[in-house]
Amino acid sequence: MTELWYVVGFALAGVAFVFLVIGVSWLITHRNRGDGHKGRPYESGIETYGDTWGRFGLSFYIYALLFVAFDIEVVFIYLWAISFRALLLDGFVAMLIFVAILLVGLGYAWRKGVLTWR
Amino acid sequence: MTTDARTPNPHAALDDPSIFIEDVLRESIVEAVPVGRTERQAEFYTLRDGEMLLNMGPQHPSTHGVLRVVLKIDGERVVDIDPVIGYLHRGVEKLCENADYHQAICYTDPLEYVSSLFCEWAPVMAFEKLLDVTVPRRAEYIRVLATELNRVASHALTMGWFALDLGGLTPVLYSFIERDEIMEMLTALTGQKLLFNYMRIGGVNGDLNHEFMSRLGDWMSHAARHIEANQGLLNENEILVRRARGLGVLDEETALRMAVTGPNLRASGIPFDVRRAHPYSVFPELDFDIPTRREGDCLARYLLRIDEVKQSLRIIDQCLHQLPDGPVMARVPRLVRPRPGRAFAAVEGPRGLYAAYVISDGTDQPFRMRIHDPSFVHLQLVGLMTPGNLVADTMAIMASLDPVMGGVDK
Amino acid sequence: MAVSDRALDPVGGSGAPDDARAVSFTEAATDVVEAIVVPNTLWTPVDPAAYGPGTAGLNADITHLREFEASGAARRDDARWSGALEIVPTKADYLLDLIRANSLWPLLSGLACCAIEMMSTATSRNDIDRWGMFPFRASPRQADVLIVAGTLTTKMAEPLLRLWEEMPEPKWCVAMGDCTCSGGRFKRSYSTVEGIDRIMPVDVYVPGCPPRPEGLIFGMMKLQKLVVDRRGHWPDRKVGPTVPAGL
Amino acid sequence: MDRALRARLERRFAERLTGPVHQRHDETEIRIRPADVGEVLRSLHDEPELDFRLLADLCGVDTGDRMQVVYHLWSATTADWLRVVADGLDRESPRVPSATFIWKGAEWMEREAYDMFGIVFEGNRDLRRIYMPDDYASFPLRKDFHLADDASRSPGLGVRPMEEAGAPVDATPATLLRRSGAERA
Repeated sequence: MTELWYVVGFALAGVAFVFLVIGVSWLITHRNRGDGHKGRPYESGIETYGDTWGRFGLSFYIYALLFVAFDIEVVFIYLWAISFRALLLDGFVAMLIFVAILLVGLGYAWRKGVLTWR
Repeated sequence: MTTDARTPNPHAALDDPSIFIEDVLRESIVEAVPVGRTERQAEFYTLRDGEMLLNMGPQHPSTHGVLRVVLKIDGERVVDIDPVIGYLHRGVEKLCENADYHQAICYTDPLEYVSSLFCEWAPVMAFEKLLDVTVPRRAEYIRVLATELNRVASHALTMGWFALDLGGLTPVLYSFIERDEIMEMLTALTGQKLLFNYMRIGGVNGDLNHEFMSRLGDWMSHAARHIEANQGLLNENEILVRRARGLGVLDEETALRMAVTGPNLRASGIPFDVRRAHPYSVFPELDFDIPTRREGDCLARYLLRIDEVKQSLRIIDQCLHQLPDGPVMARVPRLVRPRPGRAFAAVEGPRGLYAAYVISDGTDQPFRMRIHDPSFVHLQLVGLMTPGNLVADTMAIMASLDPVMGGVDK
Repeated sequence: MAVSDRALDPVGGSGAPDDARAVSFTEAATDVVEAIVVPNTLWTPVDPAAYGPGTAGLNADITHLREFEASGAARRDDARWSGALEIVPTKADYLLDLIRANSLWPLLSGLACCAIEMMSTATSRNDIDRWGMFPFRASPRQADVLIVAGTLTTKMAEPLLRLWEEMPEPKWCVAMGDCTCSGGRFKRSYSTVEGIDRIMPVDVYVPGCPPRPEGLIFGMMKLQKLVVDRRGHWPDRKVGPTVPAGL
Repeated sequence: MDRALRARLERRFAERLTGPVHQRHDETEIRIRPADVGEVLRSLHDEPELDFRLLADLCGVDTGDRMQVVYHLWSATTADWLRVVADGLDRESPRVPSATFIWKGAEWMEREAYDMFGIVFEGNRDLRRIYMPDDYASFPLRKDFHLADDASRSPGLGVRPMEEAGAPVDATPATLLRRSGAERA
């Protein structure tokens, strides 16, 4: 039963942390809005030319996909690294297989020429 | 061409709840792309679909000073580029027309502020031609010694900024150590840290002193070793070499057509160096060679500057050994009134041919003082070399051309 | 060194300069030096006709900070509630000033020769990272201090002003170099703004052409003292140009 | 002071020179009409015995009553700098053919001459202001554009202290012409 309290405690702490930080910063920061320029988009000091809500190329999307894939991999490795001492050899081999599979994915992407910017 | 964006925003301050945030921001996003008055402007500011105009504006980590570059980009690829300068235009030529001949040196000093001894030497040499003054040999040797030191300091900075623009943060610290040591040495000689104001019409301000000689001795002992260490840090660095090789290639014919001079020209294979092509001062007596490379890409320009530093060390060594005795200042009247006439004097600066063209009309103020700065001409190469590369490569190309905005904007 | 306008100092009276005494929080900073005003009889500003009639040589959209301060909209730095709770921001600022003073992040922007000296101040020989000022933030949204280093020209005045306004409060401005403080050796040119305090508020003036890194470091320490001595009195800071009258 | 260069120039451009070839120290100066700029520069650049391949500098000059455009060239065949002066542009609408068809690098130097003097270079693809903001009304380096406190308006009686208290003496047209008159025509 106590495990349940741990989970609830962690959830509450997470939510409280987020709102605490935003609340305190809203409480003590300045409300000086400045004149029209404060809200203007920053482009090294010059007005932006044309409409900056334009469409972006496909290659950005592919890069984002690759990044997400390998970022999630890092999350799993991180969890594994914490309990590495308890997992002994079989845990190590399991992680090697996991990483190998992902490297195959990277190799495929590399061979397909996705990494060179088009 | 004052667009409506110039008038202050008619809306009340942003916190007026009645205004929905999107409206104000959309209102402020300016549709007013500048109207194309000249042929080049019209061609640049017509956007095909998928293209976007991006400002790498006057305040940007990688533009060396206040250079603004308008990029027309399609995703990550740069389609076209239009450098906009003038953000540091201080009107030096007009000020020199209202200043005495001695004071004109003060105005030209902060032009190419990274190598300010060269910015003094060109006008001073032009005034000496107008006055037909012969500078004593000791002063000429001290001038060559001081300017070569300034060249080493300037090239050290260039190497640091080149690595910084390619992403390396620590080489800047190494290059500033080297540069600060030389600056302290030149401060001991001239009395000022960055804008030396050391050269006078007819010679130099003061003779060599012990403080300068001892610091020079210490520095010369470990200068070659430091350069080797800095090179080891950068030359074999795989990232820098792969990014810089083959980027922004400048062939011989285009370099001559674009009136390029200095390291950027010599990196394309043409051994034009004003010290050899049009010898001035005591350079005919000094023996040094002009390093040239054939590839003409960013890496060649970077490596060429390291070779030039080695040549400068050789020149400094020879100057110290052949330093004659004698006065350091010729007899020049306090009130300088040269004959009516014109004089053109060119000096080989760290960035190229730095020249001063002076017209005098017999009064004590120059009638017209024209300063030719090499970086001003080299910035046109950015518009030539960047289209087709990625956005990140524009920094590498601009860093390899190494513009100094004080000289570009005069 | 720190020529700050009378209006900046909430507590009047000019006590003895207290550099010798340790910084104590109890009594206000009273070493405000009377601004030395030299009436300008030598020259009119830049050729007035160049920027169109009636703008006294300065572009219309560089001087809008003066109108913005006159319009009073800048003064509304109040909290969303009133009464007892209103003291929260000022008391918080009172505490946070110490933290702000020791982590002043400058904006990565240099105009001319002083920028090289500013870089030299930031690198390892004389290092301002020792006082927490190192990360030169590239975007004004993350910067605290705007160190203006170099000659300000009329073409660059508008971008510089935009950068200044896009910086979040509390923000300070250090004018580094003679050209920035008062136009310097290019004062009589047709295209320079004679001193940035004609268009924006300046807290610390660092003279020198270029000022040695030690000079800039001394200026930044004066700024730290200014921040700590201000003790949270933010609402009445000047928003518009702080040029002494008559210059 | 390269006598051979002087002879070659006089032989090659006998009828196009509007004045004698001046030589002093290490500079040689020839003066041509603005209309001949394109043809003279082309022959200086292309002919092998002249071979002036490098354009060192291009600048505008306002001599009070007329305008000039000055080109400085370098060649391996001579030890001198060659200065080509396109003289006689009238002040109201100075026009001269552009040098960008030989040296594309002259584009920005011509833009600067246009920005500072108003000299229009026909054939330059991109002739707009380079230093001053686009809506700037006047051309700063012309002789009729005076700085706020213009010491040059006062006759150069000696080394005048720049910052003399009191109003500066206004430039009478006479002082302007006296200065330009002193300069060799």
